[in-house]
Amino acid sequence: MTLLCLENISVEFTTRDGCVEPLNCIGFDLDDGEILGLVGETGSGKSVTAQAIMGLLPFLDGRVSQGRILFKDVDLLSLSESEYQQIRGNRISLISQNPMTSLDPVYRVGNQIVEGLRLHLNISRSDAAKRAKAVMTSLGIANSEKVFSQYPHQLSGGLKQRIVIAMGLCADPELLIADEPTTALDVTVQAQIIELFKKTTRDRHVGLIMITHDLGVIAHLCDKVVVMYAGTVVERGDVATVFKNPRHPYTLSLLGCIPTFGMAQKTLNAIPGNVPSVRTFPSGCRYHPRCFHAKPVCVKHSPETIRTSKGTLVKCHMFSPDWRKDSEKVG
Amino acid sequence: MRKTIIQVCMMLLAACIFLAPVQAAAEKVLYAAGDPNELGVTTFNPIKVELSHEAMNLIYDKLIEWGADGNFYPALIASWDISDDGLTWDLGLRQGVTFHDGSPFDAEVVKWFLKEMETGPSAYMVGSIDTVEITGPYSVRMNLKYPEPNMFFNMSQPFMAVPSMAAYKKYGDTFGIKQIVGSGPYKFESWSPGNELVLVKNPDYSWGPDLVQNKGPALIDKIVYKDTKEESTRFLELKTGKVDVVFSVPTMFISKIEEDPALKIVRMPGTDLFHMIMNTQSPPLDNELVRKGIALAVNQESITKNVFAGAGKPAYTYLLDTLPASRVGKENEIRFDPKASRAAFEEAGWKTGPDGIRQDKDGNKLVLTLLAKNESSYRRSAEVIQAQLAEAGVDAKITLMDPSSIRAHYKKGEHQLAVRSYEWENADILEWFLNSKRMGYPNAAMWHDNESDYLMHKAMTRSRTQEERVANFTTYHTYLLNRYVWAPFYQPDTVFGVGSRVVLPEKRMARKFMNIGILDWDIQ
Amino acid sequence: METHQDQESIIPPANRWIRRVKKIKSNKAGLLGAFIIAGLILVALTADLISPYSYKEQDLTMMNSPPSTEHFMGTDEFGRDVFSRILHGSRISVYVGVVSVGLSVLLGSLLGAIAGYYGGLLDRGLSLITDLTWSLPEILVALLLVAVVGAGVECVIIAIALTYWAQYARLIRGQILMLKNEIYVEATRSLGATDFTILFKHLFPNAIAPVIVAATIGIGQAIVLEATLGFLGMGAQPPTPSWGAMMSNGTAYLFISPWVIIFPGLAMMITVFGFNLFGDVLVDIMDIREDTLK
Amino acid sequence: MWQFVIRRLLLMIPIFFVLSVIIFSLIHIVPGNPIDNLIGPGMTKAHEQKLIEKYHLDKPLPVQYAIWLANLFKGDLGTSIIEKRPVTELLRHHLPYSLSLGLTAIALSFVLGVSMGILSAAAKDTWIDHMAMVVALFGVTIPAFWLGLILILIFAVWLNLLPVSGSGTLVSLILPAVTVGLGGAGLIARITRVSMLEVASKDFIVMLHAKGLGKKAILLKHILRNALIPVITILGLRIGWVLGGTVTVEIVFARPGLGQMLITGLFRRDYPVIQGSMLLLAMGIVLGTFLADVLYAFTDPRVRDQHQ
Repeated sequence: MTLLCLENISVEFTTRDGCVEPLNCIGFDLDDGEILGLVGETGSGKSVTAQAIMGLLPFLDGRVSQGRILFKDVDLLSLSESEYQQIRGNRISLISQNPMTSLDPVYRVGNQIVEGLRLHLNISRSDAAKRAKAVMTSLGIANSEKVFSQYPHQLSGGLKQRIVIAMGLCADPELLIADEPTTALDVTVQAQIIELFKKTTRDRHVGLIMITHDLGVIAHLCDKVVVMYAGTVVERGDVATVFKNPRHPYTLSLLGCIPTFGMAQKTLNAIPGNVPSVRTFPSGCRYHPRCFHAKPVCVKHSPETIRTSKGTLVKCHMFSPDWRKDSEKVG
Repeated sequence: MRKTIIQVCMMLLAACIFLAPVQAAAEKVLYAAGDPNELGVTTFNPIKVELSHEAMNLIYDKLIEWGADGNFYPALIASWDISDDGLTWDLGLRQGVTFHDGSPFDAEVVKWFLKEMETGPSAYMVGSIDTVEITGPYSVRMNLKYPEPNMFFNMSQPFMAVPSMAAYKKYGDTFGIKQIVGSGPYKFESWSPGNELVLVKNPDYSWGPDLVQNKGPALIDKIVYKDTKEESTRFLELKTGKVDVVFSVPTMFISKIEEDPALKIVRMPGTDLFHMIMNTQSPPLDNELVRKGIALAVNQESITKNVFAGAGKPAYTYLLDTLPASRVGKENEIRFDPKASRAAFEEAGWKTGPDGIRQDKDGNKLVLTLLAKNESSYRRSAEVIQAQLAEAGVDAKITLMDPSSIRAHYKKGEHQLAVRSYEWENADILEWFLNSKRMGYPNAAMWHDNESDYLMHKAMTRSRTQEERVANFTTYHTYLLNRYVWAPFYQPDTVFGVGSRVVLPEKRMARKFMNIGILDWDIQ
Repeated sequence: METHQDQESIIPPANRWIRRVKKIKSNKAGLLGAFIIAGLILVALTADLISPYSYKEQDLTMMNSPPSTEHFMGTDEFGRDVFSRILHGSRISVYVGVVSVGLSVLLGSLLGAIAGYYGGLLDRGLSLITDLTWSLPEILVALLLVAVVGAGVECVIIAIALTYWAQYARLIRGQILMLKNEIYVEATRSLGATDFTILFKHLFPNAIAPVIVAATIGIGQAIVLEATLGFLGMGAQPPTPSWGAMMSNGTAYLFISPWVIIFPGLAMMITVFGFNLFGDVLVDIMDIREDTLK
Repeated sequence: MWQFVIRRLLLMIPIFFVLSVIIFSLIHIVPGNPIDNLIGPGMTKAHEQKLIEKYHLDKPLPVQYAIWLANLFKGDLGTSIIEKRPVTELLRHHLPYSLSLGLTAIALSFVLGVSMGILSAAAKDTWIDHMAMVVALFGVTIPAFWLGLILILIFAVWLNLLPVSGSGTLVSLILPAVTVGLGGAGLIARITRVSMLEVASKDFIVMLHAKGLGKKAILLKHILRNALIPVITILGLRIGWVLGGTVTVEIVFARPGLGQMLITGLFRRDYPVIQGSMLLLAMGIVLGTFLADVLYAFTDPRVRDQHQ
């Protein structure tokens, strides 16, 4: 059953210097118990996607300007703020990018977990504490009693990350969004955490969106992958197919950057050129300035999303029937 | 239901109306906003006090009372007999007087008191006394070193009010601060400096002097002096009935009080004299003609009328016009005279320059400094005098300072002009301010003149009788006026604001507003 | 919330100054502040020309008359036109504000820079003085200093400068401390620059921005302090019209002619408001963190 | 933690000494002397000399300071030269007036300032925010004495609602406390707003939204709690600012507080009184800063741990 479905989502932010659109018509879907990897370089719109699903954009001066976000067939965008609050942290949880700054420094961590729990589950403080400690232990926090009553600054990065994950898992959500949950951690801990995610999603039958720029993690963990570039989805499909038959030039170069397929490595920046800033998105296909195959049509028109023979979806002119007619290349 | 509420309200109202006068009748309390000039009073010990407070006149009895008519009346001293040479004074004391602590007033106390006076700042008041003998339980004889007709004046001052000897010896340093024991119509109850002083009626008092109808005890049970410094606030408290009497109402509020039918204004002849001193040793003020030019350029009437709203009189001499020694004849008075002023400047060689400021033949401009205390009346006087002098071609630069800084300036002798005032009801003030032995301070005029000193000594120590003393002081005063050491300009009335509750006696014979006269006051 | 967007989009480093000018143009409060300051300076310069009456000529027949068509802010205790006196009073305010803050900035930033750069005993001495200044209300410090130095506008300026310098010293010291460890300082030193060049050519210009902001707001504070001293009777001597002295003289007439107090107070309030607005905007324009100013 | 408190307390001792030396020397540099205030008509030079000796004014300054300090250790701040009472007694008498005004004003400015700051931050960039900030800015810029006079004019004279001055009753505290408090409130409102906006932009706030917390809960429980930490620090640092403001206000409202005592003492050059009241004021401020530091340490667990 489809757990989450994004249809043609565009997002706008109002800043001092005018409006920007970090997401342009993206879409993907996810089933129960499925793990979806959201991959792309910094600035490609991964975190904004997470924020859009969580309904956090209004607090960040942003808004969804078009499209629908269906969560179990309910359009989240049509919910009122108080209805959304019922879902946030309860049925959909977010595990944030930076555990160092995700906790309120003046409250004990236990308190912060309990705060979320009691908000959604009608339970007493002591029950909530019990439950929080149990989750903490299950996440491999050895000394959960002690950690429970400590302040964030007293914990190591790994512990903090576990706390953040515990906060995400505590209320038994149906969908978990993990926004680069391992970037702040060292490699050994990363591996542990990834295993943890694998185990919990499987055990609890939770849908998971894993945001990362680490293709290794995706290959190891995910069922589906969505490749994003400059606010658009350039390619998506199940991991095995996409990774075996990458079609979009960007996906190709991403995969090409990995020396040995399957090993945990992250060296994404070997693609020539830079990720464009949200203020200076190129016309047409947003990847065209860095694309080896670019033609005038790529500069002028944004490509359609096309289903490939392998069942993946790709957004590139190369796969349109008109491609061959246009022989001119962009110098 | 509604009816009952109204009924209850009516009953409550009636109860209030009924109870209120009962309560008021229980105790008559007079609230007075004390004289702001007396706020700094530090002790109520007459022997140690430098600055007296109105309340001293109520707590203590004085040896002699001074009437509004200028005559001296028996008080603690019931009779006196002075020898022809003025050196032997036989004094008869009032009998039956007891202090608040129960100790009696007798010859013993007077002898001790006159001796003890020598230890305090007012020692000079008894400076002429050689010895004091007890000639009976209620009579003493004073033997003087030199004739001192001014002794009557001294004895009528609060500085020579008599404290209880027993209490004085018992309490030592705290007497006058924590314990205050006299024999007056009111007893000390409490004092919190900067806030209030509370006195209660002395029920045993029965020895009021001839100045009052009611010989005692007083009709008002309690007097509270409130220390309200801010003039506007004092006015407002009178208006709202928070105080019944305001001492020295600022001139700008007089008309406001007069407008209010519930309030009264009482004017008494003032005891202050405003004048501008000139440093007689600082060029060009060392030139008598320049001083004359300046003194005659000051328009006394304009200042009195405009700065002080006519609450007082222009001053043309250096003494209060209530003192006999102030009668020097019109020709010796210093009166605004622009023509004579111009003539004096011209004669001294100071001609009007192109910018309107006078200059001498070397082109030096007539620019002088003008010091004034940083308080409303001084500052305003200085500002108007500045404008008046500007018309006479003198550029006066005002500097406002606190009194301590001004005195420091005087001591250095670098000042030129200064607006000052003094409060003293005796001609001997001339000696205090113009004796060449006190250069700088208090002789801020830096006046050093042998003839002047000779006349001063004659007036101070060679006068056998009051009449002789007046004559001598008049001569001294006339001499000083013609040397133009000061420019006098204003003698304020003392103005009191009185609330509607206070019943004042028809006839007031006391020289001061409240004082011993309080015995005849009542509250409605 | 800027931080989040910046993660998504790295803004190209545009020319800082162009952005600053743009910012001030788009900031209405800043413009208002600038206008008030400009207006004040204009009034101070042309007071003689635009005043309807002389500020010192007395007219004792017109004492304490209420606002009217003739004197639209009324007259004072000597019948002088309050409006004309307020116009002239702006001179004292501007003069005292600018000169005293200028002096204290000069003294403070010099000592602060040296203390921050060299550290050691000088630095500790400076810290002590700053601590002490913090522990006395500035009005009392100024009051005591005026009593020592004497009366008059110049004395007040000296007293205010001496009261305020430590705060600028502290500010610039902190900046220098922060900057002196940066790499380019090491680089210039290795190129053989003297301490003097490093301090005054490289560090100082970079450290001065928050001081400029603090000084702008400080001018407002100095104007208030001058008025407060004037209220306590220390400052400009009559007949010079200083706003503080005008209000001080007016207190005696609070119930009779309140306009003598109300208008100079309003004038001062608007002035100080202007300096504060402008200072606030400067904080924004120069990208200074608020807490460096505290 | 206690070690930190004790260390900070000990640090106050040298500050006290340096302050006392500075105050002592400064007031003696001021021209004029207290004895002149005691001289009335007729007083002799000998009497003047006696007074000078009585108060040790003929001795060199360091000796005078030593005498003063020695007495201080005995708990004796000297005797007022003019008022003839022990300075400790005078302070006991004047202090309650200042303390009641100061504390009420600080409480008022805290409550008013913080609520204005919250309002302003919550409604950022709306007209409410602009209005609140304009009011706050006026609060900071209005000189206290002028505000006091205007309040008297409005409430006591025109409306005849509140007493002008006096010091005994609670009602008489309202106008002066509002006068002093408004200035402080403006300052605190500004700091609270900036601080709250800064906290609001932190990552963990977004996470709190993600947890499903309501706006109000986030604002009051998390943002405010974090934002108040710098507010408390600055409040402590600015305690002198508030107390300094009370000096002129005491004069305007004729309250016999420390400020009045100090100013009259200063005008009369009553050295022991100036020293006593100035030191008390200064130590009050040092103590305020100290309390703020301690409070800061208690409210921020990160700082608390640093001192552990």
